[in-house]
Amino acid sequence: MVDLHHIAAEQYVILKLPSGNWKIVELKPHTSISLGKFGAFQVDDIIGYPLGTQFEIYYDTQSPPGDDDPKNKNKTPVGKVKVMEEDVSGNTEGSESSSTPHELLNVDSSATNRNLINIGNEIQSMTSEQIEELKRQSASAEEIVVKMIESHSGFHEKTLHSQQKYLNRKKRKFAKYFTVEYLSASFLLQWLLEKGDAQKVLDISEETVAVLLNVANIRSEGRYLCMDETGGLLVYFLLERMFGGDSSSPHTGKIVVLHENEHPNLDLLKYSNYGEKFINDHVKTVSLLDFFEPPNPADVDSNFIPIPKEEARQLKAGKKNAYQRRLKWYYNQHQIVELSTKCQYDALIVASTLQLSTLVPLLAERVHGSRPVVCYSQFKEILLELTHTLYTDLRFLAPSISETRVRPYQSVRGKLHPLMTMRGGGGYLMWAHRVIPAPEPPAHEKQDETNEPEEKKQKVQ
Amino acid sequence: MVDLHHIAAEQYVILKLPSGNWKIVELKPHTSISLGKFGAFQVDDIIGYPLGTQFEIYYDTQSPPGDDDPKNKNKTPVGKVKVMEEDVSGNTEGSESSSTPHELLNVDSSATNRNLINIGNEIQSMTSEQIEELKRQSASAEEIVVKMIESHSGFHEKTLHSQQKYLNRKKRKFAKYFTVEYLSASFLLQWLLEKGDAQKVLDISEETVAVLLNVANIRSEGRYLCMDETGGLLVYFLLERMFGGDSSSPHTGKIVVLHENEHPNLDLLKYSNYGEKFINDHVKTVSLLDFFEPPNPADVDSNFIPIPKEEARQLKAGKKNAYQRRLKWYYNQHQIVELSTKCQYDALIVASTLQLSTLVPLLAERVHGSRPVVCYSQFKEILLELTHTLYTDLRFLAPSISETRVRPYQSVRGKLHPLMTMRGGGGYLMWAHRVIPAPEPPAHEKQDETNEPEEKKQKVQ
Amino acid sequence: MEEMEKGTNTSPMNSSISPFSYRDTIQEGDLALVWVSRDNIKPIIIDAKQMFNTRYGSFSHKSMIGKQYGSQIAIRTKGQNRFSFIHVMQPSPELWTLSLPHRTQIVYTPDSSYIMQRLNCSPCSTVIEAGTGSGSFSHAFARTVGHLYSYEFHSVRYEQALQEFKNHGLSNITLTHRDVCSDGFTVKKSDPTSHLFPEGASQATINANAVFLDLPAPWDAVPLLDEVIAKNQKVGVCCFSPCIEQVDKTIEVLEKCGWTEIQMVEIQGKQWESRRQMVRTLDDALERLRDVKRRKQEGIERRKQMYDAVLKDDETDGENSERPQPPKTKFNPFGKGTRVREGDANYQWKQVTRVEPEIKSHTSFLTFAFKIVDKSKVC
Amino acid sequence: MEEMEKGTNTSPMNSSISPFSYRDTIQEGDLALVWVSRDNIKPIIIDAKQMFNTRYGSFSHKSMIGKQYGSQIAIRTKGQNRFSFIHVMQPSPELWTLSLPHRTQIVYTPDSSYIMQRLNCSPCSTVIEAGTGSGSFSHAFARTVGHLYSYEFHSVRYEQALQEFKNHGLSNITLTHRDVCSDGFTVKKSDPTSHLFPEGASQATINANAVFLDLPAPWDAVPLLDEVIAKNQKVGVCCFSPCIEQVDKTIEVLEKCGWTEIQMVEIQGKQWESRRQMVRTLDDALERLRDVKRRKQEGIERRKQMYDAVLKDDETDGENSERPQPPKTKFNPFGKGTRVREGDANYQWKQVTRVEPEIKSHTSFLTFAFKIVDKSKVC
Repeated sequence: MVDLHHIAAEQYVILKLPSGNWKIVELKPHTSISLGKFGAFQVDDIIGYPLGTQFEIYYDTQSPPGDDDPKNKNKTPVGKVKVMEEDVSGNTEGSESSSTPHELLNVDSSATNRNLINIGNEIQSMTSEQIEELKRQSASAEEIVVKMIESHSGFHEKTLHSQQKYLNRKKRKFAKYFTVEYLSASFLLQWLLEKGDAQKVLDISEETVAVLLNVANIRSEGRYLCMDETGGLLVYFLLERMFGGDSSSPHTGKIVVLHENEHPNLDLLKYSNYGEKFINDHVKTVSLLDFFEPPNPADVDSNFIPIPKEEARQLKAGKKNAYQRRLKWYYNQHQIVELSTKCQYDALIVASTLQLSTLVPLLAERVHGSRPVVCYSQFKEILLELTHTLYTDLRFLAPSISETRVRPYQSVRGKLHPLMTMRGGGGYLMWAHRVIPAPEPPAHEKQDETNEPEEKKQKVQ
Repeated sequence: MVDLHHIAAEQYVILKLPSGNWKIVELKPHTSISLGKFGAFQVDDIIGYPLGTQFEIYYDTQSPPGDDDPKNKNKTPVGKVKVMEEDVSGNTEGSESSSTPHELLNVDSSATNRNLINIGNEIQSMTSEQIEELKRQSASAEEIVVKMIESHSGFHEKTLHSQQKYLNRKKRKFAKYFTVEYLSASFLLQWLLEKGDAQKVLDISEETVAVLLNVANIRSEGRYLCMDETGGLLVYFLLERMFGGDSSSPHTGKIVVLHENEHPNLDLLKYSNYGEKFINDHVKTVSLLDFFEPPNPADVDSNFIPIPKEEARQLKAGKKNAYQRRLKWYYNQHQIVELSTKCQYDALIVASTLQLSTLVPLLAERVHGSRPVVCYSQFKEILLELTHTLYTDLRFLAPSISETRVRPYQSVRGKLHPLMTMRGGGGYLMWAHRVIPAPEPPAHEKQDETNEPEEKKQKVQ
Repeated sequence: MEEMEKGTNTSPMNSSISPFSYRDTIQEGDLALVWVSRDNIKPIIIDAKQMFNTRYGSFSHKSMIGKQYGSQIAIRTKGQNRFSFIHVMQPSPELWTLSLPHRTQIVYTPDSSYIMQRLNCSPCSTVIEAGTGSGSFSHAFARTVGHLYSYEFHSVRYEQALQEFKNHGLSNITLTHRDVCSDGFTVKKSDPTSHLFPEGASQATINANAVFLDLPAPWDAVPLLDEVIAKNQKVGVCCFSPCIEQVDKTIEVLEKCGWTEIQMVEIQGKQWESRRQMVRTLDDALERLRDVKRRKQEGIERRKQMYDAVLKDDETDGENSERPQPPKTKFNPFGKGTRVREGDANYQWKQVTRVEPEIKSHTSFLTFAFKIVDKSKVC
Repeated sequence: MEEMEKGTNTSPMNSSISPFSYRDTIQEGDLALVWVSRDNIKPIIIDAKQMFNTRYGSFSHKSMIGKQYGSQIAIRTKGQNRFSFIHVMQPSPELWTLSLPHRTQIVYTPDSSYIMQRLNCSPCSTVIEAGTGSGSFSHAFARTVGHLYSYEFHSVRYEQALQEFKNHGLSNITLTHRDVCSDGFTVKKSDPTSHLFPEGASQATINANAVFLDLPAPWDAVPLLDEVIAKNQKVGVCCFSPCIEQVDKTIEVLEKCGWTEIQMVEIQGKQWESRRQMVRTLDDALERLRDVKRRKQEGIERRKQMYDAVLKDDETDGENSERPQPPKTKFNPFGKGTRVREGDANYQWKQVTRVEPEIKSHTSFLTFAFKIVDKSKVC
């Protein structure tokens, strides 16, 4: 098993910045990575530390960056890094450190904000030029903040709480540290949401996809039929749950992804650290048309017959290439036949904006009895239509719609409260089980109610 | 102004029982009211105390109820009442008293429920017969509970928290007290909900109707057009907000209630303490048909002409009666004309299961510019259809759907948390303003976009 | 209040009636709210000489006067010759709240509505509110209740609210400049207050039967309430606090001071947008793929023949052969690659609701409690 | 667990594979879940000699054997000759959770799912769970993670879970009888535990990278975690507590013990029912009123003539005249007075959703935190 817990070269990781923003980077050895105003660092300096480690960038003021090349003038100077022992991130999710920052220990504070109406930029008397100058002097975030407090005429009139908030805001603005995190599916989603790409992933939330993974009963050895209109995010969630990022995983699970366009869109998998071969082995893609109208195996065989390997190896370069293409086509056609007509799937998982009420009954035909059918939609109304369709179809047991929302708190002792605002949305799930209707048992005596629809019959029970 | 704050004879009040249940009673002087297992009391004994007072029922054991009539054998004996100075209700909304009940001060408790799996009836070794016997002995709730603790073999193995919960449960079961509350619209709703009548009031919640009253800008002097499919509950909410239960209110507001059946259903107003005349003055009812197809005033006048009062007074009994009926009809017809063609309303408030998208645009024609249109529905999907209809109608400004939910907490210090379960539902509101579209201003030069629908035009801004 | 700071004249001239009571026609001197968009509602005083300027054009007050409230005022912008309009609305407490700048600390309508209902507000109510803050909740109280005693400890905000309540004709508000936590609620003639004392009275008779405390430390104020609340009736209080620790301290002091039926709740208000999602059937999707396939078929056939030819003929180099590209698909049932307007009549749509992108997940905790100071019987 | 107490045999005979791994065909000795209704799901061990009895009829296990999981088994009840059926399902952790008695304290699926995701559970995870409780969450963990170390302090529950995990073939669970708050997490050979120690090992090498604490006092357990969590990687913990005061104490100790990124969240899960509401148009309502009116008209006319006659003729007594009742309306577009089944094809319906009548408004607060014990570099 590969080491999944330490920062490695050639890996994609996600960096958490003091601003609370996220940045995905590929760790190319012997290069540097710039975090803009938060500094820049050498990739080699962080390799080998545990994923999740927080680093501070510092600059050795004695030795200024020796590069006088004018075209590098606006480039962020590359600093050194040191591991931070204490977390100072004060992340945007509300886990700000609750102890009084030491910068405040010598500052008066008011019991209320009583004499303060408008805490605006006009009170802070340092100009942005002065601050820029300080930054150019490579002062630490702390130094800058202390200077700012000194020059902030209204500061002592703020409450201790306001002062802390102000400080944390400013610190985040000037601090030079970053955390290197494993690029989990959840972090990838968070990165997309913060980029404003919610619509590209159908507004799905971590909590909703979490429930999806559990009710779909995802296991390392399962074979799943999937539609993914989130650009591969959903498939990445499945892969992570099945294999935990381990390209050497011995597990045999497979995901068959159906796509409505000529080519599948699983672009986000490029950030995954699974090898190409691993993905090819575990993720198969088939167009909806091929799935519903697969090639006739006889037609395929009549079109092309593989020649013995020995023979193939001896073909000339041009001919060999053409042969390989035809051979690939041949295997691909047979694989389509296999996946679309012979496989029974362990779950159907749909995140698509195609009309679900026309799509799902057909796809579910390939799902094994007792296995879950789970559909995601951004809109409850879509799933409402779907469930009404499934109610009248005896192959679906108890379709139901669920909504799951996480409510994060400002998790600071003495100041506990739910966050004042949070992202709306997150979508809904439809969960049902594929079942196999029994033939109508013979009546002891003919009665009318035998023709009642399923919906009614279930209510009897 | 009448005294609205004290318990008065002939009044409807709502009683809160130790079980957390509610009971509406009319306070007929010189009668008694039975609360079943919680005892019975004389109405006269509670008259004059402030509404909101909690009374304990006690029995003078020296003088047993002197009634030996066998048919009264199962009747609850009428006790005496005393005002309780401290609230012990421990209501179901989570405001259980947090101090350790004194019954527990001498009882061992376990730090955890570790050795306790099944706290069932088998541990409590008093039989229900023994308990009944105690009750017959008119022991106080406290006495019964103390006896039960003594006989509860597993009691000391419970945690203090479990013990308190157990005690409160038992106390509520045997205590004999009640609170006399003013029958506010909110309490009336709560009573209906606890009776299981949620569907009769369209599943509306207190918080939703609260928002309705505010966004509809209900004022004491307003004239409101209303559809009420909640049996009069909504109208009662309006009356309470406008007049505060004061039948002598000088305010001039009126509610015009449209009904889809031959007769209006405002049955719940029977519990209100407004006089009949007051209700007749402030609540008018008109059938939808009369509203949309009112009588022709000329036709009414051609059918009947009132004679001078002097003359009418001298009619013979039978004739006078017939005349009065005709006169009532005459005034009623003219009132219908007035209400359906001449009035401009200060708000339209609809709680109806008629298709809102066909109903609201027509009713809103009678609403004054800049006044709110507020519709309640149990289902968001109904309001969704409605808003899409209103979007394309230039007479409605910014239709929007809101959802309001209250989340009550177990409000006990040291054990604060949201209640584990609560009623779902509560409905949704559509809020828009009636506006008056301007004629298209003359174009400086003809352009296509002048014919864009409102929806598009609004998006431009 | 924000608007006033910018120097605009917002003193209505028709001060005899409140601009918040029902009025029908837009008149010179009226306070009106101009609705530009949901997020842009501006108060103006109607002045025949003034213009209301937006980035979509200028609207003369003259064109508003005499029209009914709620009227749409439309112009064509000179530059682009576009149809542009506003609506002139009569203020209500809820519209006024919407018109306040977003960064103002306000009690939002779902909370204020529930508080008013839970405290059973009506013309028979006398209410205490501390602090006044932006004055937005004061407007809602003033509409409904008999009298409102509002307290503000911040002197600048006090002055602003004093002026605003006067301009808005809210004559049933007594506003007092006071730190109620230290100085209590009693209003004396010598205090900085708007109260109109009757002849000979040196202090106001408050007798409040509903109390709303929006204070950082309500526990300091609760013990001081007994002096001013009605004695012989049930009085309700609501404390509005953002943090749970405040709730804990509040419950503690409420219990100590003999308040009962203590219950804390949260209000969760959501706004839903009505939208449409395109109905994209499986059949259309399949037909589209078939169309693509048909158009590719020709190319594939050609390629296949080419490869077959290569395999037969040792001399040809397969790599250099031309690989013709298939023509693009013409069957486009979902309008891919074009900009489709939501609701476009050429497509089928399903009506859906979407919650606002950012929801107010927490405003404050609301702690309610009730008390009857004197439970004696009246005759 | 409840079912077992009743003495039913729930030891599956095919113990070589877990009944929770994918299986296709119902076989003798299998553990299966019989779905009677959403609220009535019962575990059974397939035994050709047994019957499954419901109040709707008896179903022979024999009729199940050989069929695919998910099969509907249908009978006609002899008494009423009604069509009656059940579904035979293969257990999954989520179905198993649904089958547990409602009064059991369980971590529900919305919570357990989020916790697993937030702790990034996968086959590469080693998880600590304390306490085991009903074992429902253990099933979900066992499905997903590499190894689960579960701790239960209550001896009866420990024995029950031990048997259940064995019956369910959950071989990747180490269950230990332990009060972790006082005795920590280390598992020794001498402990009451299901752990299979390798040759020569006297204590288990845990190295957990995810921890779930469902304990009344997690603050006692947190300081004891360092011994058993993985040292050189990021480890996550989730504490599950119903009361906010517990959260406060938990945060305090997490900070003290060097855990970072502390965040508390709540999960709110709702189930929606799909329903239909009758579409009742205004036109139909008006037509119905017109119909009533027409039918009354005749009566009114007659009455009017009567009164007119009375007014003209001094002798007649209006009171005693007969007042004919109009016939009932025939136009009944909404089926008033009849029992209309929801969805009846004779009426128009609008699809609507309704939330379950009672929602789980609170389960527990979830406090997450993370820690890297040893941040040194590896080569």
